[in-house]
Amino acid sequence: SRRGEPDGAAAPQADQGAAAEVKLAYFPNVTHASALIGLDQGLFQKELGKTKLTPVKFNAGPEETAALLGGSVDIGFIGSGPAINAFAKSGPDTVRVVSGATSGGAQLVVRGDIHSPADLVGKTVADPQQGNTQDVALKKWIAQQKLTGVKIQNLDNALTLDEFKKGTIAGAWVPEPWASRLVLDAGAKVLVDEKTLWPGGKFPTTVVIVRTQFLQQHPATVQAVLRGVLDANDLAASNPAEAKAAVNRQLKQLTGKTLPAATIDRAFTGIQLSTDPLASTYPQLAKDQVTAGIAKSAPALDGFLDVTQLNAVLTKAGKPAVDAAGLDK
Amino acid sequence: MTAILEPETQSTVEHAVRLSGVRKAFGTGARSVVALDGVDLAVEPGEFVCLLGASGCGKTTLLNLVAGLDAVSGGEIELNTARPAVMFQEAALMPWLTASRNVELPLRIAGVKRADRRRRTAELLDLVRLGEVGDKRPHELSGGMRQRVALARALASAVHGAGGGKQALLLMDEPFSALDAITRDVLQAELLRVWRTTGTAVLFVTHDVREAVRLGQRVVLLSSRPGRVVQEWQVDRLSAAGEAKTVDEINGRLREVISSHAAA
Amino acid sequence: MTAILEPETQSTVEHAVRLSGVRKAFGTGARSVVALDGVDLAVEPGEFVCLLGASGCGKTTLLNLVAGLDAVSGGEIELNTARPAVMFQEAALMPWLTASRNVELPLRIAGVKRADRRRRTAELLDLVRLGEVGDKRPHELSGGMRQRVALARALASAVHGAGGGKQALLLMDEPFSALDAITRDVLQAELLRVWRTTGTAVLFVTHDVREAVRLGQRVVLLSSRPGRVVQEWQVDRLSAAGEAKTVDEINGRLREVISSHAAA
Amino acid sequence: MPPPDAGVDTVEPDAVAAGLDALDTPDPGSSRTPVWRRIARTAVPPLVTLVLVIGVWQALWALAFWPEFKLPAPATVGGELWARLTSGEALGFIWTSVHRAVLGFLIGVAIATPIGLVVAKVRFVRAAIGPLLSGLQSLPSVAWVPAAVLWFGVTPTTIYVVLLLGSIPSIANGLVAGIDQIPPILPRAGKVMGAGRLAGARHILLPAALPGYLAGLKQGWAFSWRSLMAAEIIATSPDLGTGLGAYLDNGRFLADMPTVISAIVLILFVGVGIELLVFRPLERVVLAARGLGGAL
Amino acid sequence: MPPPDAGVDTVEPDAVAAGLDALDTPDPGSSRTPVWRRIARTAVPPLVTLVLVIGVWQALWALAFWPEFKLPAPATVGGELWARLTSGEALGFIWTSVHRAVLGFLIGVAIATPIGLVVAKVRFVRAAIGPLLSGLQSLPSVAWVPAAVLWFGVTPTTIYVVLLLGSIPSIANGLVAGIDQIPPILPRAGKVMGAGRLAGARHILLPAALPGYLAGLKQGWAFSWRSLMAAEIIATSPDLGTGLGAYLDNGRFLADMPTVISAIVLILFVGVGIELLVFRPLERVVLAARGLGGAL
Ligand SMILES: Nc1ncnc2c1ncn2[C@@H]1O[C@H](COP(=O)(O)OP(=O)(O)OP(=O)(O)O)[C@@H](O)[C@H]1O
Ligand SMILES: Nc1ncnc2c1ncn2[C@@H]1O[C@H](COP(=O)(O)OP(=O)(O)OP(=O)(O)O)[C@@H](O)[C@H]1O
Ligand SMILES: [Mg+2]
Ligand SMILES: [Mg+2]
Repeated sequence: SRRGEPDGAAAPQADQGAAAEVKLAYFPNVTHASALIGLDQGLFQKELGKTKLTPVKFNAGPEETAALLGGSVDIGFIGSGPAINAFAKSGPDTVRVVSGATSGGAQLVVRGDIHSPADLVGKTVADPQQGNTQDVALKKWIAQQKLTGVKIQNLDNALTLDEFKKGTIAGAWVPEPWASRLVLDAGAKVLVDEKTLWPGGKFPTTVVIVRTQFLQQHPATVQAVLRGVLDANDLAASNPAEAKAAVNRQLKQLTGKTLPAATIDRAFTGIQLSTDPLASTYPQLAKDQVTAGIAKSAPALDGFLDVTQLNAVLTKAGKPAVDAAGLDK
Repeated sequence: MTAILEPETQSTVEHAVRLSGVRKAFGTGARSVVALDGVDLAVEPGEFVCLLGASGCGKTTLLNLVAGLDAVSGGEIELNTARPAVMFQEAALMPWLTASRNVELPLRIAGVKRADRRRRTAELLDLVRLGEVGDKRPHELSGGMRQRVALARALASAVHGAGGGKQALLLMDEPFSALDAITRDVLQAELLRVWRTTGTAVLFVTHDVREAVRLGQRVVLLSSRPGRVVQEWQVDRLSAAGEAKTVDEINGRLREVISSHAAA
Repeated sequence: MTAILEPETQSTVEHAVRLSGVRKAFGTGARSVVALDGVDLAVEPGEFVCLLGASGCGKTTLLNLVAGLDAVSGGEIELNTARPAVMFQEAALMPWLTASRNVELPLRIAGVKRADRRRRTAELLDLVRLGEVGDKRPHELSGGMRQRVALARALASAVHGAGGGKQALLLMDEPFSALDAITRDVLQAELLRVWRTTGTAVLFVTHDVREAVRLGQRVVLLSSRPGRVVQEWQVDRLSAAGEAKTVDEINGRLREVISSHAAA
Repeated sequence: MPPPDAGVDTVEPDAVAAGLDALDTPDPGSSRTPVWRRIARTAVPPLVTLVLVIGVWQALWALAFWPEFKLPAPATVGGELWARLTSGEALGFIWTSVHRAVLGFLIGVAIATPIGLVVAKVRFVRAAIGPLLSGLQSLPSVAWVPAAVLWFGVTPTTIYVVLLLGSIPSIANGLVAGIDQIPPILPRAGKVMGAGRLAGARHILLPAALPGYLAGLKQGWAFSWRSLMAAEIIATSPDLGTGLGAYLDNGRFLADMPTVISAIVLILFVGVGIELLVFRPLERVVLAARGLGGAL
Repeated sequence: MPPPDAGVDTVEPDAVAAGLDALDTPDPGSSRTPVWRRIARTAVPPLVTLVLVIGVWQALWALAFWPEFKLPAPATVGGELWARLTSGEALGFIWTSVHRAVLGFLIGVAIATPIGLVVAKVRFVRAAIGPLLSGLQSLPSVAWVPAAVLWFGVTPTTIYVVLLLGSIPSIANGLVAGIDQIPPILPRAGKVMGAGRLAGARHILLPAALPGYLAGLKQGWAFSWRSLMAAEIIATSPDLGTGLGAYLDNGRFLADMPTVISAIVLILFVGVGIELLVFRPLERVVLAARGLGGAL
């Protein structure tokens, strides 16, 4: 016997105009390039005007999910896997995805002596974490290839590089820039580029997620942030050198380290910065969670997307609107 | 626990303590030890009673029962005094407090004002001839010095424990066992002086028969296994010769009691 | 620490222990306490020496120095015996061991075989009249019982401590203070028997002048603040009258010594 | 000297004291009570706590103070737990973790005990590595995991290294504290009985320090267990099996509160179980033999 | 009864014992030594340890036993540390973490002390929540972080909640262990002096349990500090500032060993500093007042 849901969650909130402050979550990671470039160039702040921008750095998806669900951040750049997860746990009254950010940028890279998927049998392949985007992709791929006896090892990306050098793992399904580092620093070769597994070579890697309450109260602020994302993506397209430099500046500032030019160059060829959330891929991603054995049934995605604000921004910028593939209700 | 059957008017002749058929067993089953069984003993208000008995006969146990530190296994203890002041067989000083702080402790607990406390503590330390070592901790004192600190503390507690106009009671377990003959004489005299001025009832355990006869008004002898009162002697105001005779008599009786255990 | 200047042939008349000008101070600076100063004392092999002195005069300190538990601040201690066996003023029993295990401990440490150990332990417990409470722990024993367990342990240690054909030495600090008169008589007799059979030298601290005169061959009186030998009495083979006279004399001297402190 | 200020006797709120006394009145015939009553006396109070906690939780949930995904219903968590228990998975998690923790803890005890002895009794060693021990104790296990994984790979070695680095300083410090509190007369008695360093440690110091040492062991176990959880969370591999830490991390990763709370319940369950089955009885024996331990 | 087996006197390797004795010979005039000598005696042994550790490390590195990325040179780590120290960042990290840890620890002490007292002395409460306390102690902080972040957001509240959940059980358990070891004669003496529950706790139990309690506080501090690190690693936000935990996590995230080791060194430095500046002197005072603590 539970009392009715709290008012805040049930009834839509009134539009309160621009927010006084917006907390923006992101990772110091190449796949979050839009966020890094936007921050570096002050693109978000420019669009936000008086609204105070507070960037919040996370190192991993679960923490960011918890912070979103707990109301500590308002808008977040986040992997598509954790985004589905956060939504599946809480529902459209709590979080919604409002835009894409990055697509592509994950590869299965292997040792030189692996020439075909069958060679992986009996070997160990690493991926970043149980249940994350790459883990699901790897498990699904293994299932499709009907391979048995491939051991999957969850490792921090940084450790994957070391283990690969040591030779304890035969390959790894990792996002950028780690795929590039494995190839360039450790002599790995690409066995599967995840792009090739998706129609049109596009699948969502990073998306923009917003707390529903914030979205309803401050749609103007959300639009401002999305304009910032758009600007960042435009910059990356028009001046890739400056975009890469911006990413490296941010990495240096946040973690004290930069990526070598070769690595960042290769990483940038693997990813695509685009606000298209690639809505049509989500039902497949949800089903893959079942194939990969980390969910018992595919989570329902009704109301997962809300592209109203994105389309408003795109229209104003004279770009084609995106389709929500029916996931917006 | 007052005997409600006695008429109110008799309350002035009430006993300070009365033990009736007191029994105390430690442990249960096969390992059970009956320390006391069927002990009947009464102490009148203001009376000085000395308790004698072989080592291990239950004297300390009896004092603990009277002090309310242990519960009887049978029988009844009637206490018509304020909380008794106790001097344990061990010094039982608080190791983190200096000697004078130890003496002061019962006064602090009783809520006595600071200046008052300090004055009385100094007086009591002088009384046990330890005026100069008040700032030493127990581990820096000799065995006899510790015993004297414990004595001073018990006296502080005795003088302040009596509340609500009730009779005071002082329980002492071999208080002078670690002292040389001269210091002991002095402190015996002091104890008698305190006893006379305050009218406290005293229950005093000792192994020194001579001391018992000299100090007490009455000497009670306990048997062992189980402890029980075997004989009593009135020893108040005895002549020197009477004292010597009683000492011999008590010693003889003690020897009998102990050999009967050996035989049993 | 043997006196290398004496010719080898004299080694049979060597002292068991000799203290020359021994000084012991606790602490430093203003809080320093000089417990002993200029103590000269020798114990012959097989001799029974009783040590008397006011409470806090430094008797325990002296035994600790001889036992090697503390270091002298000055002077020298010459020890020509095996490791001395010590009976402390407190019982100092291991609280986690039963009474018989406590008695057995020095034998275990000395590496005595199990069956042997058990037999001797049982003998010693019987000797102190505690044969029945061997399986009790210290906290289940009365004060006097604990003292007797400590006595049994010290005897176990004395009898086995002597190694390499060396003289034995037994240091005892008020060993009978918590015992009733009868038990004390019995144990005094036992102690004398052990002393005579084993030829152990004994340094015995007590407050009971009568006991000192009865047991010892020599009685040594210490002054206090600082402790120093003030007088010695040869008390071996005295007549009853001689004993009584010596007791009175010692008591008188003790009183003098103590009052001279009070005056100082 | 008549009592002049006899009225100033009570300095504390009597009502509180009386209430506490009532709760605490010793049962005079405690050892004669039948077995079922003694079991009831041990089992009922924890059950009361359990019922209270679940009651408050259920009430909070029913008030809908927080949305379901923040605070799931007790029944939901119960369902998750039940599913894991009936499928036998829970037992697998517990076994994986507990056997590792126990093994590591025992190794830790074996290494830490001599270290503790030496630190406690040798002045120079104490000055040299005493502070380091305390420093190591306050170093979180997660700090070691990356280094250990680099050095030893994702292998059981890594897990044990992290666990030992967590438990050894704690156990050693417990022993040092226990030894520091030994009444000095006991080692002195040992010395005059002829006990040298080793015999003294064996016959006097270790048993005398046992109550404090046991407290240290308890904390050491807690550190072992926590370190193990940290290691399991960070270093996961099919070779290592799924322990409770990995189970917890799965819940955390999926932001799935029922799983997180189930894992917390299972970890607590192990912690409480070890306390009740191992440390409580040990403590009871050790303290009772010394005549200590009032409310045990 | 002449000594029959006097030869069986020595049961231990004498050489070892003699060596240890030499290290440990008490200095007879210890308190008359000049200040500089006493400082030297405290400072030199830890320095010896430090030099030894760095020496072994340098040797291992020079042997190129492991590749550079696994075991960086001491100089590399020194460089990283130096850069952080000179830029003032290191001080910032330390300050952020230490002030939180100290505040949280003090709150923990204030809450845990009454809990410990009640658990130790009230039989029912002990049976009801004693095992729970030990269970909570063995629950890793990382287990709480996700739940706490969900409930309280990435705020200082979360950090303090996690820290308190780590430190309270440990401090309370330390106090319980300390109270259990009090010689029963002392509370009895308090009782006959008229000390009721509160006065008894204040005048007898707490001071008597102090040595054990202090050991518990030390472990409690370790738990506080470790919990804080765990919280800082997971919950990062500009509102919270960058503490040592966040610094460590950055190194971990990048598998950058010099950063990881620098963070470990800084955390150790805080741990050792707190031990030397706070707990060691406290312990010395507490034990010396009781005539305890041989090698201190
Ligand atoms: N806590 C206890 N548990 C078990 N037995 C005990 C306990 N306390 C005392 N006893 C036993 O009770 C008996 C009486 O002990 P008690 O201490 O009262 O003797 P006592 O007359 O004071 O002896 P002493 O003159 O030696 O001090 C002894 O046999 C002792 O072993
Ligand atoms: N550890 C210590 N620190 C400081 N002073 C001490 C210490 N031990 C003993 N003393 C002091 O040394 C003096 C002698 O003490 P000691 O214990 O030797 O006396 P004693 O002759 O055995 O007395 P008693 O007959 O009372 O046992 C006393 O004044 C005492 O305060
Ligand atoms: Mg007694
Ligand atoms: Mg003495």
